[in-house]
Order: sequence, then C-alpha cells, then structure tokens
Amino acid sequence: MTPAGLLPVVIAGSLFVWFAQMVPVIASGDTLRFVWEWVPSLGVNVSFYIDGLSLTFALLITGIGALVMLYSARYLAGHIHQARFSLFLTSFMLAMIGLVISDNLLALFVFWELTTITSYLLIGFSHDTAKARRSALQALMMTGIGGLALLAGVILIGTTAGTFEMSEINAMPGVLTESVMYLPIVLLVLAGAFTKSAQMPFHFWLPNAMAAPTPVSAYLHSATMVKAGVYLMARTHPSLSGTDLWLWALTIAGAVTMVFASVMALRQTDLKMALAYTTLMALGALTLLLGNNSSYTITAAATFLIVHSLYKAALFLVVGILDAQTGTREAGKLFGMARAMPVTAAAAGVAALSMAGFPPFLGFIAKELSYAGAIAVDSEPFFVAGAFLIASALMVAIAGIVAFRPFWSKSGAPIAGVKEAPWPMLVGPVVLATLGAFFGIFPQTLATMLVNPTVASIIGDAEPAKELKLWAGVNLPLFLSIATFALGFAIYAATNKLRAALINLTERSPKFDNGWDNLMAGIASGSKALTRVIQTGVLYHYMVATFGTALAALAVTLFLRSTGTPALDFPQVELWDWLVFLLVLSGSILVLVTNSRITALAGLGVVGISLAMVFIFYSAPDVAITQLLVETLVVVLFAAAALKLPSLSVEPLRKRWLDAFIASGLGVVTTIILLKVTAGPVDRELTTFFETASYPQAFGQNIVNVILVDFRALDTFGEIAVVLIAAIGIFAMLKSKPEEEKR
Amino acid sequence: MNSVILRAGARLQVVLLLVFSAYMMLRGHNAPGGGFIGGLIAATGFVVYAIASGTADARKALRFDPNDIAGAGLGIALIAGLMAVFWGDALFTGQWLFIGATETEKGLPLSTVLIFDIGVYLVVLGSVLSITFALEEAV
Amino acid sequence: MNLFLLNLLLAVIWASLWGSLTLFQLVAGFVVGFVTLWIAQPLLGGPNGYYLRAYRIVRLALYFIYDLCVSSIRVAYDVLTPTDYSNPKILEMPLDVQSDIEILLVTNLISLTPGTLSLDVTPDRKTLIVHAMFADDPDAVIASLKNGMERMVKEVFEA
Amino acid sequence: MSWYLTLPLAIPFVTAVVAYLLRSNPVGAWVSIIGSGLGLLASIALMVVVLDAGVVVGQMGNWPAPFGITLVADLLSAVMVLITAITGFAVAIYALGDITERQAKLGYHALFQLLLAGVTGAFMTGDLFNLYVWFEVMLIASFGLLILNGGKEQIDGGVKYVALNLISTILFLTGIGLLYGMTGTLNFADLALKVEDIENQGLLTVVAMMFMVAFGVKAAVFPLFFWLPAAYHTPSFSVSAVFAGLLTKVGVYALIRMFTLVFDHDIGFTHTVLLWVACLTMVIGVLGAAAQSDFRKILSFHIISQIGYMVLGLALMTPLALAGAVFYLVHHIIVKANLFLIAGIAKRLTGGTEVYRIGGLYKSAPFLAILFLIPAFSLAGFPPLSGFWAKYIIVKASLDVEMWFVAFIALAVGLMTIYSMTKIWAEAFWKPHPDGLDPKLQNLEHKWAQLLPVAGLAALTIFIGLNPEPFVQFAERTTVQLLDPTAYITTVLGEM
Amino acid sequence: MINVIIGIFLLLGGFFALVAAIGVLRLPDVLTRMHASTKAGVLGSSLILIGGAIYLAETEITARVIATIIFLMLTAPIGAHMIGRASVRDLKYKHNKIRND
Amino acid sequence: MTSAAFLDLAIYASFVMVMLSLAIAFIRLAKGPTLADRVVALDMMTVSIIAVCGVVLVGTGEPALLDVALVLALVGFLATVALARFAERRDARENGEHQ
Amino acid sequence: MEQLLSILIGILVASAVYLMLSRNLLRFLFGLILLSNAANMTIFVAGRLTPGAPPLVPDGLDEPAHVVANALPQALVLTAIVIGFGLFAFALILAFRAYQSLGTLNTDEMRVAEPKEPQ
Ligand code: NA
Ligand code: NA
Repeated sequence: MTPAGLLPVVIAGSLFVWFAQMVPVIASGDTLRFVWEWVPSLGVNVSFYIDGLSLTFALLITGIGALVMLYSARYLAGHIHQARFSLFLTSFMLAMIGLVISDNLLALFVFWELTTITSYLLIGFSHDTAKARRSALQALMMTGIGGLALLAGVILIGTTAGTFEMSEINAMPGVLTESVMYLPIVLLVLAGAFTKSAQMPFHFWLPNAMAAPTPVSAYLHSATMVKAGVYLMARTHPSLSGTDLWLWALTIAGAVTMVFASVMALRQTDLKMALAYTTLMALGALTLLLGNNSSYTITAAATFLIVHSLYKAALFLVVGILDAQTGTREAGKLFGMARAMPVTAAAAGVAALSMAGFPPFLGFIAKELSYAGAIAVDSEPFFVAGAFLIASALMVAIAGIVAFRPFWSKSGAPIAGVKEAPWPMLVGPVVLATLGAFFGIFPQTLATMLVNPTVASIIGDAEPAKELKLWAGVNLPLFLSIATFALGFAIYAATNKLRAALINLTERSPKFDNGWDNLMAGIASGSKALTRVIQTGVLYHYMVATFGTALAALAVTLFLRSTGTPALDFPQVELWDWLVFLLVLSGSILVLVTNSRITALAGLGVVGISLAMVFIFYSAPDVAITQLLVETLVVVLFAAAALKLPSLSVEPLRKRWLDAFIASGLGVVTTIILLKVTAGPVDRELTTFFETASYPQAFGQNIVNVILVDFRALDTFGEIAVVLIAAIGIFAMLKSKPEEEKR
Repeated sequence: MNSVILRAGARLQVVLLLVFSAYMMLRGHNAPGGGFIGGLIAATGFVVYAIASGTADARKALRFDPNDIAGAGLGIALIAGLMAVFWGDALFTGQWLFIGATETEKGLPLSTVLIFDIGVYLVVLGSVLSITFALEEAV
Repeated sequence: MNLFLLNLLLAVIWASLWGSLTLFQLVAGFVVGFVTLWIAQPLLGGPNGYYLRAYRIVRLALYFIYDLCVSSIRVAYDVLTPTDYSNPKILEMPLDVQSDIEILLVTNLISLTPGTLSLDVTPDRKTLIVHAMFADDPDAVIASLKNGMERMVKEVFEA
Repeated sequence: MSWYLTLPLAIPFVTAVVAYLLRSNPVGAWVSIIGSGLGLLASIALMVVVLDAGVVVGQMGNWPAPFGITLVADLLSAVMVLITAITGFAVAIYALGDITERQAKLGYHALFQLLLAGVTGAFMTGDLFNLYVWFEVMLIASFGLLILNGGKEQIDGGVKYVALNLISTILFLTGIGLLYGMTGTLNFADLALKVEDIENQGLLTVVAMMFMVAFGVKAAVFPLFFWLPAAYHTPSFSVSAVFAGLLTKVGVYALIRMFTLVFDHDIGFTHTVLLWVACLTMVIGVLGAAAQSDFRKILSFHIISQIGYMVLGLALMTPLALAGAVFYLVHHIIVKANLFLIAGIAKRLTGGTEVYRIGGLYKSAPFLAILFLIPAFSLAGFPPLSGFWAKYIIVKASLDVEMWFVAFIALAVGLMTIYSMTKIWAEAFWKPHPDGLDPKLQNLEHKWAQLLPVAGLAALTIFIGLNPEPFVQFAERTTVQLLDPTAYITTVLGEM
Repeated sequence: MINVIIGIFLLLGGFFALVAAIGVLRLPDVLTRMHASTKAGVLGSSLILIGGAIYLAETEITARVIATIIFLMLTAPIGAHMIGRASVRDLKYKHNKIRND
Repeated sequence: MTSAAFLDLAIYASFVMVMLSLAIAFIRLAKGPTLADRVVALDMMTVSIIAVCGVVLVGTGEPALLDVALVLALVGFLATVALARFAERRDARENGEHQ
Repeated sequence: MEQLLSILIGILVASAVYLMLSRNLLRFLFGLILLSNAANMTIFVAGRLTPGAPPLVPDGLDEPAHVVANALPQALVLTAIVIGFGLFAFALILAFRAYQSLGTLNTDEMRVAEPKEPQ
C-alpha cells in the first residue's frame, strides 16, 4: 500500500482520537466553542461549537473515515489516480467535519458547499464513463439547488436573528418561529436538507451516485454526506421545530421516503443498489423522527443515526469486498460464499442482524425506540408506526438478501476460486459490525457517551433522553418487533415473486430519473431556442434592437418624465440659413434615394460642405476648415476603396416600415430634446474663463486652439492616439494577406 | 495614374502644401490653424502625389515610413506633455520661453505647447498617409 | 542653383504669408523652405534662370488675366443667351514645351482662356488634347493657342 | 503633485510608443511586459495613496477645475486602475506564448498598451468629454486588436462589434452635447452640482437615459449586448482575455459613476429601469451560455449574465448592494480574464475550443485542471472563492430590501452558471479526448509564460476568497464615497 | 468711393459665380459645362476675394488673397483636366471621331 | 444712396447670387447624368464656397474666413481628383453608376 | 437658428439611422457619416450660436472686446470630428476587407463568426 493510500488513514485516525478525547467533557454536559473572526463586516466567523450532536457526527465521520480510507488504500491500490482519490476523500472528510462543528451558519454553508464539490469530484471519479459524469452532475445540481436555497435561508435567519451563530440563535427561543420570515426560512432550510439527504422527491440522485467507487458510497452515501441534511435539521431543530409546518413537512417527507425507499430496495438485484435504497429509507426515518420534539423520538433518532452508520458502512464495504473478490454484485449470482470468505461472512452476518434489528444488537434497541417514538409522535401515531412497521420488515428481508443469501444460501453454486479479502479491507466491516454488537450489549456506554448529549443538544436538558436497554419489558414496541420479524421473513421467502411484481410495476410507472434527463434536455433545447431568437447572428436584428431600445428609452422617458412643449418661432433665421437647411436636406435625400455610390458620396459631400458653411456663418473657422479637410479625405478614401467594392445593390422593394419608423422616431425625439435643451441660454462660465485666460495666461489668441493644446490638451492627446491607433489597425487589416486568413 | 499634367501639378502641390501646412500649424495658436489642420494639409499634398505618381514614389518622397512618423509624433506629443515635470508642474502644463523678449516685443515664443502641436501635426500626417498609402496599395 | 532660387521664392512666399517682410520672417521662411525642399527634393526638376524671366512672367500674367476675363464674359454670354453649341470638338495640339512646369502652365492657362479646355497630355508628352467649344476651324484654334499661350510660356522658360 | 495619478496613465502610453517603434523587433514583447510591470507598480502606489487620502486629484495643465481636465482617483477609480494593471501584466506575459511574430509586427503590443491606457484613462478622468475620448482610444484599440489576425471570423465578428459600438459611441457623444447644453460644464463634480439647478429635471432624466443606453451597449446589458457574443470568441486569446476582463467593466464603471454622482435625481425611475435590465441581463446571459458548446462562447455569454449582477448592485443603490457591485467588478475581472487565458492553453493542447470535440485535460494536464477549477468554481459562486462573496453580498442586499424575486433570479442564475462550468469541466477535462489525444502540458511552447499568469490570477482568486475581509471593507468604503460624493466634489473643485 | 469699388467687385464676382453655376446646369454636355465652372467660377470667386482684400486693406490679408487665387488657378484646371480624362473615356466615340478627322 | 448703403446692398446681392450658384450646382449634382457631371458640380460647389467665404469676410470683416477659402482652394481639387480617377477606372460592368 | 438646426439634426439622424438599418455595409457607412455629423452639430448647437464673431483675441487686447462665439463647443466638435474620422476610416477599411474575405457587403450573409446551426 502506498503512502498516498495510508496518509489519509493517519489523518482520519488522529482526528478521531482528538475528538474522542473530548467525549468525557461533552458527556459531562459541557460544550466547547472556538471563535475566529473571518469576515466580521459580513458577520462571518469561523466558530467551532462542539456539543453532543456535533461530536457524535465528528466521531462517525473520522472513525468510519479512517476505516473506509484504510479499506480504499487497498481497494484502489495501483490505480493511477489513487493520489487524487485520497486527496478528494480527505478534503471531503475535512469539509464534513467543518460542517458539523461550525457554529456560524455561513461557515457551515461554506463547508456544506465544499462537501458538494468534493463529492462531485468523487462521484465522477471514474470520469471516463459518461454514466459517472452524468451522476456527478446530477448530484452536484441537486445538492447545488438545495445549497442555494439554504444560502437564502441562512441569510434570512441571519437578518432575522441578527447573528449567524447557531448557538446564540438556539438560545433565543421563538426568535425564528415567531418572525414573519419563519415560513420562507423553514422552506429554504428544508430544501437544503432534503436535497442533501435525498428525501422524496429529490431522492433520485443518490442511487445514481452509486457510480462512485464502493468506498465512496460507503462513506459519503451512507455514513456522512447524506446525513448532513439530517444534521442540519437536528442543528436547527431547537429554533425551527415545534410548529405544525415543521412537524408535517418532516413527517410526510420522511414517511413517504421511508416506505418508497424500502420497497425500491426490495426491487434491486444489485446488492449495492439495494443498500443505497435502504440508506434512503434510513434517512427518511431520521427525517420523520426529527419532525417531533418528544424525548422518545429524538432519542430514537440519535440512536438510529449511530447504528445505521455502523451497519450500513459495514455492509457497503462487504458488498465492495464481494464485488472485488467475485467480480459481481448481482443477488442472483452469489450463493454460499461463507466457506470461501468466512471473515467477511461473519462481519456481514453481524451487521445484517443489527440492520434487521435482532437482539442483542444495537439495531434492535434503535428499532424499539423508533416504535416507541412512532407511538409518541404528535402527528398520526398510527400511520407513522405503520410506516415504520413496513419499512423495518423490509429491512429484515433486505438484510437477508444482502448478508445471508450470498454467504449461506444453498440455492445456488458458490463461485469457485474466490479468496478471502486482504486484511485492510476486512478491518472496516469487522470493527463496525463488532461495535454494533458491543453497543447492543452495553447500550449504556453509548447512551452516556453520545446519545444523551446528542439528545440534549437537540431538545435541551428539560426532558432527559430515554434510556437505551435491550429489555424494555413487554410493551407495544415489542409486539411490533415480533410482527416485524414475521412479516420480514414472509417477504424474504417471497422475495423473487415480489421483486418480479415490483419490477414490472416500476417499469410502467414514470421514473424520476427520466424526468431529470428530460429536464436537462429541456434546459439545453430551451436555451438554444431562446438564443436562436435573441443572438440571431444577423447584424440587422442587432441594429434594430439597439436603435429600437434607444428610441424606446428616450421616447418613453420624454413622455413620462419631461415637461413642457418646445416653442417653434424661428427668430432671426436668415435667408441663407434656410438655404443651408435646404442643401443639407436635399443632400441627405440624395444619399437616401440613390443607388449610385458616387451620387451618394456627392450627396454626403454636399451635406458636409453645407455644415461647413454653418460653421463659417456661426464663427467657427477652425471647425469649418477641419470639417472640409476631413470631408475631402473621406471622399478620397471612399473613392479609392470603392474601386474594389461592388456598386450599391439596388434597394430591394422590401417594405421597410419598421426601419422607417425607428429612424424617423429617433429623428423626432432628437429634435424635441434639442429644442428643449436650447430653449434657454447656456451657462458660459467655462467659456468666459477661457476667453479671459487664453492670451494672458496661455499666450494664445485663437481660443479654440488654446483649448485644444493647453486647457484640454489631454483630450487632444487622446484624440491623436485614436488617429494613430486607427492607422495601425487599418494598416494591419490591409496588410494581412488572404492566405493568412486560413487560421 | 498616367497623367502628365497631374504629375506635374502634384509636385508643385507637395511643395506649396508643405510650406502652407507648416504655416498653418505655427500660426495656429493665434489664428485658425494648428497641428491637426496643418497635418491634414501636408497629408493632402502627398495624397495627391500618391494618386498622381503611385505610392512607391510617394513613399520615396516621404522618406520615412508614415507609421513611424505617426508613432514618433505621438511620442513627441507625449514628451511635450511630460516635460512639465522638469518644471515640477502637472502634466500638459504649458512651458513658455520667449526668445529675444523685450518690454515692447514679446519675442519669438517657444513652448511645450508648440512641441505638442508639432506632435499632433506628425501623428495626423503619418496616420493619414499610412492609411491612404496602404489603401492605394490594396486597390 | 535653381533650387536656391526656388528656396528664396519660398522664403518670400513665407514672409508674405506672415504678412510681414521682416528679416526674421525671411530667414524663417528660408529655413522652412530649405526643409521643405529637402523633403521634396526627389520631386523637383525645378525652374531655371530665375531673374531673366521676371519681365516675361509679368507679361504672361497680364495676358492671361486679360484672357481669363474675356473668356469668362464669353461664357457668361453663351450661358445667358440661347446659343447653339453646334460644334464643340476635341482637338489634338502638338506640344513643343517639355518640362513639367511648362506643360503645367500651358495646360492650365489654356484651360482658363476662351473656348478651350485642356483635357489631357498624351503620355509621350507630344500632344495636348484640347476641348474647343467653337471649333469651326480647328487649325485656327490650335494655331492661336500655339502662338498665344505656348509661345509666351516657352519664352519665359527659354535659357 | 499628482504623480501617483499620472504615472499609471503615462506609462502605458510611453510603453506603447516604444513598443510601436520597436514593433519589428522581438524585444517588443518584453517592452510590453516591463511597461505593464511598471504600470502595475504605479497603480499599486496610487492605491496606497488613495487608501490614505480618500480622493486624489490632478489638474492637468495646472488649470483649475472645472476649466481644465481633472484626473481623479477615488477608491473606485483606484481599484479599477489597479485591477486593470494586474490583468494587463498577466496578459502581457501570456502574450509571449500566444502572439505570433506577424501580429507583433503589425503592432499588437502597441495596440495592447494603448488599450490599457484608454481603459486607465477612462477610470481616472473626472471629465465627461475626456471620458468620451478615452472610450474612443479603448474602442479603436479594441477594433485593431480584434481584427489583427485578419481571418474571416475576426472580420465578420469585427463588423458586428464595430457597427454596434459605433452607435453607442455616437449616442454618448450626443448625450455629452445635450448635457453640456443644459449645464455648460463637463467636469463630473461640477456637473453633480450644476444638474441640481436645472429646472426641467425631467429633461435631465431623458438625457440620463441616453447615457444609460450608450453605456448599456458598452457594458453589454440586455438588450444591447449582441456585439459581445458576436466577437469575443474570434480574436487571439490574450485579446479576448483582456476584452472579457476589462472592456465591459468600463461600461459598468461609467454607469456607476454617472448614476451615483450625476444622475441621482430620479432614482425611482432610472434605477428601476436598471433593475429590470439587470435581471433580464442575468437570465438571458446565462441561458445563452447554456446554449453554447464552445469554450469561449460559453464564457462570453457568462460575461453578460455577470454584468447583470453588477448592474443589479447599482440598481438597488443600497450601500451593501453597491459594495457588492464593486466587489463583483474586482472578482469578475480577475476570474473571467483567467478563464479566457485557460481556454487558450486548452486550445493549444487539445486543438479546439468546441468542448464536445476536445477532452482528456483532467487526465493528462491535472495542473491545468486545478487552475481551471479555481476560477470556474469561483465564477459559479462556490465558497470559499471570491465569487461566493460577490454573489452572497448581492443576494443579501436584495433580500435586505425584500426583493425576493430578484434574489431568486440571482441564485438561480448562479445555479445555471454551475451548469455551464461543469459542462466545460465534464467535456473538456473529464471526458477522454475523442481523437485519443493526450494533451500534456509538456507539449506547450512558452509553457511558463502561459501558466504563470494563470496561476497568479488563480492565486489571487483564492486569496480574495479566503481573506475577503479587507476587500469587503474596501468595497464598503468605496460605497460610502459613491453615495456621498461631497468629498469627491470638494476635492475636485477645491474647498468652496 | 472705396466702398463702391468693393461693391462692384463683389457684384461682379457673385455674377460670375452664378453664371458659372447656371452654365454647369444649362450647358449641353460635361465638357462644355467644365468650361463654365473652370473659367467663370474661378474668376467669380477671385473677384470676390479681391474685393475682400481691398476691404480689409492689410498686407497680410492681401498676400493671402493672392495666394488663394494662385492656388485656385493652379488647381481648378488640373481638376478639370482629370474630369476631362474621365469623361473622354465616357465619350470615347467622340474622341475616336476626332482622331479620325 | 450712400456708398456704404451701396456696399451693404452689394454684399447682400452677391451673397444671394453665390448661394444661388450653390443651389443650382447642386441641381446638376443631383441630376448627373454621368459621374463626371456630378464631379463637375461638386467642383463648382467648392468654388462657390470660396466665394461665400469672401462675401462673409466682407460682411463681417472677419479675416479668419480667408483661411477657410485658402484651405478650400488647396484641397478642394483633391476630392475632384479622387472622384475623377474613380470615374475613369470604373469598370464597364458598373454602368449602374450612370443613372 | 438653433431651432432650425435642431430640426436639421433630427433630419440627419433620421436619414442616418434609416441608412444604417439597411443591410448593406456601404449604406451603413453613409449613415455613419451623417450620424457623426449630426452628433457634432448637436454639440455645436448646444453651445448656442453667435454669427460673425470667431473666438479670437484681437491683437493688442487681452481678451475679446465684444461677445464672441462659444469656444469650448468648437474645440469639442473639432476633437469629435477627428475621432469620428478615425472611426469612419476604420469602419470603411473594415467593410473593404469584409468584402475581400467574405465576398459580400450584405450583412445578412455575414455568418462566419456566428454560423447558422444545423436545425
Ligand atoms: Na447630483
Ligand atoms: Na450627487
């Protein structure tokens, strides 16, 4: 095994130890807080807050992390990108830790998004396959949507509560529940949580995420990332729960997900997929439980959270082993492998029993508590309990399918020549399974260490956590357990029939996954269509849009905002003024109507000359000279270029009403504005200064020239720069040879 | 353009227009004119010549690559603007020197402003010729 | 030598442009002219024998101005009265003068004088193509041009 | 003396002249690099001074405002100048590996420096007409750079780019004429005072709209952005990088300057228009990007959608929103320029920019992959990168004024941005190259000339992302100046 | 008295300018039209300028007026010649006819 | 009538005549028919503008206008030359220019 | 006269825009010339008009004796004309090259940078 594979194990391991040594403190009811101001002006701190809830998560993340990394150190040995894998997995772990120990909601969000990115890279790890790329994108987009919703929610919480520190917010009862922003806040936060934890109807990305290497599935998609949503709900529970909205939203989403997922699990033939759906079921269960406030439900939630992480990670790793050693994960191909791989079989068995909820395993206690909690819910105990019953029964069946049949079933021939997995891959399943058993027998240790503090941090110390014990006496939960086993065995026996039925049922029912594809296709085609309409590639359309916008902006504003009508009493308009007017007018008309370039050019010349006369009459000799010179040059250039240009196409008899409208509209608007602007006199403060300073201070009698080369020399400098640049550009254009156009 | 008359006229024009352009530029500060107008007038001379005798001759007559003339012109204008520094003034502050100034006569004024205008003159001359010559060579 | 004269001429033009024939202006004009000529060097065959011709130049000028007025009045008359332009013709006039400046003068003066307008000089510089408004007798027209303008111009530039 | 003020403007001009006279000499590229380096130092100096003094002014030609032309550097100008210099320096280095000898001979380096000069001038001038002049310097230089290759694509793109930009230019000029006709002055500060004496304030609003349209074209907002996607994918990569980084931002800057300093008399009307423009720009831009499959076209459309964010900041006109706009400006210039530079490297490695026809970069060029991920995810607004804070501030600002819909759009557009960025990532980087190419960075000429600028800009992105506090504080200080221009006005016109 | 002289110059000048224009409009073909513009046109504007020179009566002004007139007389015929060439191409048939007699 | 009055009258009259010459020349320019005709007309207009400058010069006593005239005299014919050359080089296929 | 010129400018703008909206690059250029003329005129008119008094300081005086025309707009227009010339020249040559390499002046047919996608 390479250092690239082992380094992460060391990191995760040491972090686990570091968190573990905090257990006594936390168990004693204290909390730890560390604050470092990050972006004070936005109220963002890197503030770490360690209580039961965050510590439990931290331990799961680092502990299971260490085991999974050890496992993958072997699983991916020799893979060219093992280093990248380790990098991503480690950074994911760190992000996840940051997420669960952040007290500042914005910091939490930062880590939240970091888990999204790293998981994107992990799911797409086998990036050569289109499937992996698609699943990665799907996961990214779904959790991305949630992330953005969460961001909005976080901002609203921050502005409503005046702080982003969760510990402070939770210390202000009702600050959110009683604010007007409560509804949007809850919806947005839940949107984040549900997408991350794959609650219906955002669930479909999770099974696809199984495209990732098995260790990733074991880690992200059972133990950690998908639980981030659960963590968020638990973390915000104190300040958001206790309302019908919260109760029903979580109950319905949870229950539906739970049942749907466990049914879908039964449908799968790929063991990994089956596990994926049971994970969904577990998340649904946790969501449902967190909807409530009773000590029962929360204790159940805390316990179930832990036990599920233990056995689910173990089973994923087991399936990974089967896959690695036998080359298949198909339920129909794996029988009686126990002899070939006894340790795996043992670990699988123990984990499965915990999953199925048999005593004396922790799973049993969790199940009992769940039933107790279900009965205690404030919503509809009957339905909730029913949901749990169905789900748990299916768990029993799935446990059999995943962990019993492949190893012990005689109904098929074991695959020959299969060896037991190497020890690094076995450590994980064995340890995790053992823990499940150990805590089953000594539940109190777990309770005092983690469960009670967790419960405390969710519902406070007002109501202590319910006691974890194997034998709670003869009560309703016990009967429900018995019913569960009976039902479970029945289902297991009838697996194949049921599966067949389910398969042809689901074949016919619409699939969310296709919905996703349609959505993607829709975005693609929709945006394409829109772009075809807007960015047509035809200059004419762009011009119409641009001029049209200008016209609209000016005309509308003129109509809505400007007051008064311009006067039209031509004072002191001389005869020659009219003559110039006529010349310009006829010149422009000539340009408009002619199909001869030279006639057009001549028309332009007339306009230019006439305007030059305006400059002559109205005392602007410099401008007149410049105008005439430039006009001449324009003619020269045009006449030269025209030698190699085609003559004007005869204007086709297209009706150009739109063009005419825009053009005349702009003309009219310009005139009106100008008439209004020139109605009064102009402020000549600047000019007066120039007139008085021109000779005494700037030693020039030609005020215009003095302005150009002295008062506003910077303008002139920029102006000659423009001329030079134009020359450079034109030179470049004319000297770039056609053969160089092939590039 | 194989016109004897135009060629003959063009040569005369170049000379006259060069003189005239210099005149227009130098007097610009006190009467209509200035670097831009001067530059344009000078350019027209060479443009006529280019049309009459072809750009090859025109480039020969001009001696320098018009692009370089323009570039140098911008440089000169820039220097004129930056010169103010040596007098510790802000950019483009005019610095004046009156040669042979007496109480009565103002003397011959030399100034960074004039240098600046020369820069303008050169940029315009160079750019316009660069453009027209390149175009003439392309058609 | 003739360059020097032309240079002087430029100096004078310069000074007169400034409207003050002071020594300074003349010097300045000479400098500018020198620069100009240096720039324009490749273009100049230049006029020869400068002083000798002053008188003939003046004579030519007077003759020309007189002709210009006559021709303009003639045009005015034709324009303002219903005239029939029965035979405008394009004529070819053999050309004796050869130097650029002479050809230029001849053609320009012919264009500015009655009834005739120089259209072109053949590339071999041997013939001048003239448009005559009233060319009832082409040879007469050509003769008058040759003995009129061309002769005087030739005399101006004779060595 | 106003040296800090004039150097950032003078240096690129000097560099341009030298580079142009040396255009046929390979040393020209180094002239450009050194010049840009000095320019960077100068603008850092300017920033230091401005941070201390608040507003620095220089009266060109020693003529007092409002008579002469005043160069002004307040915090906004200073930061824009600095960011311009940074981009310029990065691109100047990158050009070593991107600009052909022929382009250099035709004057690429001079044009590039003149473009920087124009942009810098536009950011620093305190005079409306002078702003027009700098716009033109910038515009015509961009024309030149755009068509420098003279290929069919450049010419075609150039036609559209030129045609539409000329319209805006002339609108701008007309607007100046009208505003002068109403106030008799051109100096921003003086205008800010004089517009208040105009009795027909409605007419002022009309003129304001004329400026809005003119600057709208420059900033490429809806429905005036067409020139941008038509042209930005055609020129050399250095060129489109500096275009993408700087050009549109000058339009945004001009909008911010004019619509906080001068046209703040009818916010109810003007800024509401801006608000709608901003939203439409964000949405249309991002949808346009989703429709593209060319590396540079995707990026080009994203420029538009992100211009929307900045305009949104201006439209909301609250301190936080404006701060967001400023922060976004800075962040976006760095990131977007960088992405175009990366596109160039990707093209040289994989032989194309059409993402469906290239690939394999993740496997063969992991370093480039990382360098892409940083700006890409920053653009998509993922924390802890600069883009996240930019997006966060804008969203928070719109939520603060209870503009739910606007906030929703801002967020949704962010999501669509993720979509396009991952499209590039999945196709160009993850997917194996269709032709089985294996694009190794070793195959790159002038490898480091291209990678260093990219890495530098990426580092900057991360730095801002991890250490946003000073930048946020800066943006907020800037906003204070913008919303209360008294300091600006008095410093320019002198205590009156 | 001086005023009268100036006035006459102006009137004559204006008259010839007008005549030239009418000629350009009325005369039958381009070549004959050029006769009008080159001769009467030049004379007209020259007369007016001379009037101006007399009116202002300054050496500088006079010098520039003379310069202007010289330039005018130098350039106008060249222009006419250029147009002539062009139109002769247009009217080639005529040209050939001439060559034939 | 006094000489001054006569001068004013003369100024006005010649001004009108000159402006008319502009207008009339324009008619030819618009009518063509040949390219050369248009060029002649444009040439004529240039000359008329010189005349205009002269008249306004007398009318306002403003010497600055002389410079305008001077410049026009110098470069006016450049346009003529360029256009004439175009007319001359114009290919036969482009008879579209004629109408 | 300001009023008459305002109308004149309106006419120029209208003709210019109509020309620019035609799909032929040459007509676009014609329009461009007219439009920049209109813009320059706008500035000139905005400065108000003064007949027969160019902004020159007569010899021997320190400043104009009587009211002279507004010098600032003239300077601005001058600058604008020059810049306008630069832009026009560039646009013209661009059209010229466009015809060389794209073989058309009809902007509808210029679809190289943004080709029609196969539907
Ligand atoms: Na204001
Ligand atoms: Na204000």
